[in-house]
Amino acid sequence: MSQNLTFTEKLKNFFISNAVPILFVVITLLAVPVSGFSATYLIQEMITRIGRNSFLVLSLLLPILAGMGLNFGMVLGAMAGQIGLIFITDWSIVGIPGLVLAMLISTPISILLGILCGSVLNRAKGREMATSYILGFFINGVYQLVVLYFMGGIIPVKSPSLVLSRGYGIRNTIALDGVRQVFDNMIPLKIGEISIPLGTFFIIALLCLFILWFRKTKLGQDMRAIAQDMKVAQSAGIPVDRTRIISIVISTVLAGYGQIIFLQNMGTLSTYNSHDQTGVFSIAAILIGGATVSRATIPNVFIGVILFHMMFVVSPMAGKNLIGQAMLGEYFRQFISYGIIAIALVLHAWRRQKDKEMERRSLRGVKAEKQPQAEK
Amino acid sequence: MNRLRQFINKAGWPRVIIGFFLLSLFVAAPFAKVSLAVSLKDTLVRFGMNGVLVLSMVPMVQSGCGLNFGLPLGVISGLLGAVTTMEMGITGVMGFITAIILSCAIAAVLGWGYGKMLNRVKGEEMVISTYVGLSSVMFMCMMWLVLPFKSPAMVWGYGGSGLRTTITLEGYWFNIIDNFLAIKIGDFTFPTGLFIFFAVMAFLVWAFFHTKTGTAMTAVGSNPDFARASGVDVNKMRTISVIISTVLGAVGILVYQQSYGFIQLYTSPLFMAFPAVAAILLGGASVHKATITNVIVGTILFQGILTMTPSVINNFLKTDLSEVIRIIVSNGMIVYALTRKTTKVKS
Amino acid sequence: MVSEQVVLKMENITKDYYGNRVLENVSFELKKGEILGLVGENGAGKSTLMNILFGMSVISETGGYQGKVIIDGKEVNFKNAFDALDAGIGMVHQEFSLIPGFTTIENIMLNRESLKYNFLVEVFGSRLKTLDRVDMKDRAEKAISALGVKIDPNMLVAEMPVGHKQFTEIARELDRKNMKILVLDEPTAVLTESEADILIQSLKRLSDMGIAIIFISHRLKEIIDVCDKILVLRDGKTVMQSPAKDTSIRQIAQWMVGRNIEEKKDEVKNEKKLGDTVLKVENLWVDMPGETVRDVSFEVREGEIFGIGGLAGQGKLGIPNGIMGLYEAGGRIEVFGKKLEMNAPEKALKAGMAFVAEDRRGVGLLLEEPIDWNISFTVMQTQNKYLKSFIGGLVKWRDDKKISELAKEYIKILDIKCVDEKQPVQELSGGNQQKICLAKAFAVNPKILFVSEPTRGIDIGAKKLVLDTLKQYNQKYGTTIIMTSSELEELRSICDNIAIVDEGKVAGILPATAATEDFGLLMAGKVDESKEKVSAQ
Amino acid sequence: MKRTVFILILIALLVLLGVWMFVLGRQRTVVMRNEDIDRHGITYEAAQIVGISFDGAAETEITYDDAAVFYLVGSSHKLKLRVADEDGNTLRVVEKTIKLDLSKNITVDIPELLENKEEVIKLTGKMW
Repeated sequence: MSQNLTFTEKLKNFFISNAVPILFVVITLLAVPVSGFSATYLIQEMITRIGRNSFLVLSLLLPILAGMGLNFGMVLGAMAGQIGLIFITDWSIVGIPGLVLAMLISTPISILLGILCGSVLNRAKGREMATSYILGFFINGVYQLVVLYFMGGIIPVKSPSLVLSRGYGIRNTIALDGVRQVFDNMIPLKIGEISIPLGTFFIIALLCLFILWFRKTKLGQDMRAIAQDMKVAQSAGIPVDRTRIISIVISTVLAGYGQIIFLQNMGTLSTYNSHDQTGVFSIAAILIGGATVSRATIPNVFIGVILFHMMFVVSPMAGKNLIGQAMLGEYFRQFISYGIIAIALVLHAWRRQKDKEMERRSLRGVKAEKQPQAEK
Repeated sequence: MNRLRQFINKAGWPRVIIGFFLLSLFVAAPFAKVSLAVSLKDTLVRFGMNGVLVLSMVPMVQSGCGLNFGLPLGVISGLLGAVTTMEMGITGVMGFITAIILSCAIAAVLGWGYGKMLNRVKGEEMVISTYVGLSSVMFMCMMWLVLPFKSPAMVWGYGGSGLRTTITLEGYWFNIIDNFLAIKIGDFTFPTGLFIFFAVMAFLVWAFFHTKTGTAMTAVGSNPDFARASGVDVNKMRTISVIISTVLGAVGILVYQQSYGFIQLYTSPLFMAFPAVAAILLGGASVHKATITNVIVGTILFQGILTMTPSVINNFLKTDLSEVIRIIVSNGMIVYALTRKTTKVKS
Repeated sequence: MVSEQVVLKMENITKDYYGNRVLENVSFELKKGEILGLVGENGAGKSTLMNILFGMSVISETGGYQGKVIIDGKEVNFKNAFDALDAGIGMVHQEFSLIPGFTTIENIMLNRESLKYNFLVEVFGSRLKTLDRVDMKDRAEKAISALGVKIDPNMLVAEMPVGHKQFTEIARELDRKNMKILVLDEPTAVLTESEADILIQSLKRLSDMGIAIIFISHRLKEIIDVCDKILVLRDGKTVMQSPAKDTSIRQIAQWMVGRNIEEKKDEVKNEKKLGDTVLKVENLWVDMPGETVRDVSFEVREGEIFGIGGLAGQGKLGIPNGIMGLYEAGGRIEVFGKKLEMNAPEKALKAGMAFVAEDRRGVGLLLEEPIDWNISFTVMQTQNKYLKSFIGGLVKWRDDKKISELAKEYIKILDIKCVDEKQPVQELSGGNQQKICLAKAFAVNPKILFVSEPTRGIDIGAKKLVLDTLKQYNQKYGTTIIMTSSELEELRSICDNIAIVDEGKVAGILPATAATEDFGLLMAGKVDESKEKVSAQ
Repeated sequence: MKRTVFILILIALLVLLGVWMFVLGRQRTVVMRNEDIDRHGITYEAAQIVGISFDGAAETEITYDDAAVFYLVGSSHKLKLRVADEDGNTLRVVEKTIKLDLSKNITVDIPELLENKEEVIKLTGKMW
């Protein structure tokens, strides 16, 4: 931060702050040749995965902007999105109208869950990430109670393809044929044999514009202030708690839409665990992109998605070819995603402590020159 | 009347609510054609199985490191110890003892490294310990496949490389402690060995907190600045508490397995952390203060619910709600505890 | 130039805090463009007066105030700081309220950014307006130029020198529309000489622009240079109000500190035989937030009661905390002739020193633990006392019986009012808690005892008992006591010599019997004139 | 106050959008049955072979006592029925405009439909 860093220090700083993405680029470069995938296959895979995941990962930007760290509670939004999809499949609303209706249904649910999550996080200031992580599990319990026991019975869901044979509760895998890849094929484009889902990219571009515009609004500015120093923001008259709740609500609603886009690309909904997966993978992706708990930009999102999913695709094959155990690759993939989050969090916490000490030293300012010449 | 209110304030609302809920389950058991004796035995056995795991939470909470979501690290050391002992083919009581010794050694080393790391990230211990736990479990999954284990009882049938997901303890130290001095009354067997073992471990932890280091550790937990001003090395205390928690975690999993009958490898350690954290919070512990009574009360209540809900509720509502209730109760407890206003843990 | 129009008038303001009188009919007038210097010791009532002006909630919560506050001829009663801000009164606090990661412009405009309208606002609320950065830039530059200083508007505050941060805060207040009165609380405390001069120049420019200024500072030289009129407060009463040109620094110091001369000297200080040097401190620096110590050297003789005085925030509290290793410190300390390893509380305790911290609840006590724990903890940890050891010392077991005996003993000696020695400390009164901190220190039976603000926040009766106990321990056991306090009278009544600390340095060391205004001068940052170092006999 | 009015308007608009999406995207499952059927006294004979094509899509041929399922989105559709004997030569071709309501499962008896003189035929069925 301070100007008088020598070149080597600047280099060192660069490596420390981007340790995670660099480490990742190295791993992927090693794994790609070993996995034996063709270039076109990988490029096609990356493009589809960018279309599928970036909306979800982008939804993580707002809570970081407001200083609430990684929103492990995005799982709440994912659940709301899935409930929306369950209803439109039951009513068999297909095509783009079906997806739009699913999003409309998920919005009020997300807003409610967002407000709940926001107010809980306000009561656990300083421990936001741990609390949102466990709140995700808690709401998951409620979600299972609603989807596995109420739907079909109390909540009218009729289509036999959805409801379990016992008459209530939703099956754990649902085919979303009516809406499969509807956004992706909205504006089909094929270059060589690589098809690019322009429709989804258009929606993602819209969200990026919204985020860029949002940062320029007063609300965005308030959030940035709160992230830096809650006390100063409060004394300047900014409603801190309300602003934090708004940032969580927006993030949850966006996560809901992101999950709908993710599932329309996948084509099938695994009712009881796809939302957990998206939570972990999105957070791992944004961290790999170089984001930290207190600072994240749109490039972090896209770099992160590409790097994470490249590793995700490549590692099982690499594991298989290297040690002949496909399962190894599977575990390797999980190990990398959790390991990355752990390393990124540790690095960040460690750097924050170091910055605090640095700040203290700069505060000493006047004293520093006063250091007695020779310590006897 | 106010004596009742006093009791409620002292015990705290969550314990009272869940206590009544559990009581109602026990009362309703006979109507649901569930034999009281069997469910009581189940609760007690499960108490013995999980008691030490919940006990392992106490040192870290007392020293201010917060709830130990990194329990899987302790569990891994336990698994490693057990599997290596089985590889060496030592069976029976000797096998169990060697497993404990090996696991404690591994746990001490892992705990030391884990403690050093936690000291660098004061204030964010919980999130980081969760992900350290997760990534180390995944790392071990790879190791189970790669490590050169040969004993037929453990290795996959065909290829012969990599360990099975669940390995039976038959012929090794299955129910070593459970059957020790077990008392049979009708169809109700009382697992005395389990209780003695738990009592010994609880006594050791209670005793530790009476020693000089134990007292210092409690002080570090409730007010780190006070401890530092009195010449206590805060970081050393925190590291010791992490080592003890990890070692207790390792012993805890060994106790759990010998009663359960199988060693569960691969991702099973992940599901150990939350029940233990929820149980100690249910027992009334806060994020920086936990006592042995919290452990005992919490484990009985929590395991009681786990055993009673499937049998009683299923008969009534004809649906298996127990899994959902477990998730809601355990995670609800943790969120409740995390939102309590506690003194800001200053580094 | 000062116009005749009276901008602010406060008429016989009186205020009580829980029974003791803090302000007693203080009145003053402030004309447009006039600079008023407000001077007084800690606790003289300056901040309470300003809290009343700003309508801070702490005033209404503690029973409101008597008297009138009149602005532009109309009586006002502000319910909160935002009303005061709207009425055109701005305040710059001592510790900055700035957002480190924001630029100068963003900080000046904090929560008052100029915004551009868009249709979404109709539905989603006005906070969706976008920032008009162009307009913000020139508003900020207008405010900065009013101060007559050069600050780079796009620089991050975190990377700014301290002086620029101060100007950014002031610029923020200036940006308010109908800015009439500006209050500055110890603005020059963190500034270097040159930065302070620039600030004074810019204050003069503001007064020419017709803004009335209340300038609170303990640096009397600056007060004389800048202010048109000076108001001196002592113990809540107006001691003197006069134009700056008719008085001198010595005069103000006398008003500020001097009690009426005939204050009784009850018992004559018996000539104590002081032993040789017990503690030698050279070029001590301590990085304690808010109490930074820059370069302090002093010596303390055995059996002496050595006082450390000075205004709040000047670093006096940093000295004991630094020596005991609670905050990072450097320099050279010799205890009984041996060099003390610094930044290690355990080494300081082992060298025979003990410390009763000023922050009782934060550092001094384990609030949730019982009394006997609190008292015995330090001695148990450092000297392994009250421990039964088994298996050849491998296991050191806490001897609860001995611990409660120790606690009972001190409860009797210090007459601590409590149910029993097992009662958690948080249930006790301030005075009793302070006694427990003392007991904890005495239990270590230290040769050198540091005591910080021993009588802060406790009732009169307990104050006397605490001071008497300290004196008694000094006479009976010859414990050397080093007492830090912001109450000069208390120090003069008990200490042999008193060092006054100003801006992290020792302004001077005087015997307790020295004249009050000499102390006043030392406190007022007049280091050069009365530098004569009075060494104890 | 002005803002709450706007918010209510926005919510109303969103609800309307939802309804519109529902109508626009509703997929009806239409079962075309080709069996003998008697309806209040009159029996209709099922043809040997019937070629069914909605909105000009490729024809689906079903035989006697057979049925075919079609998934139609939208409320009005062009239906072309080609009736043929068992060796496939066309006896007659009937074109109708079908109007579907919002019901999800609709069953159609082809013989009865053939005899219906109406140019535009409204069909209904079960909502779930």
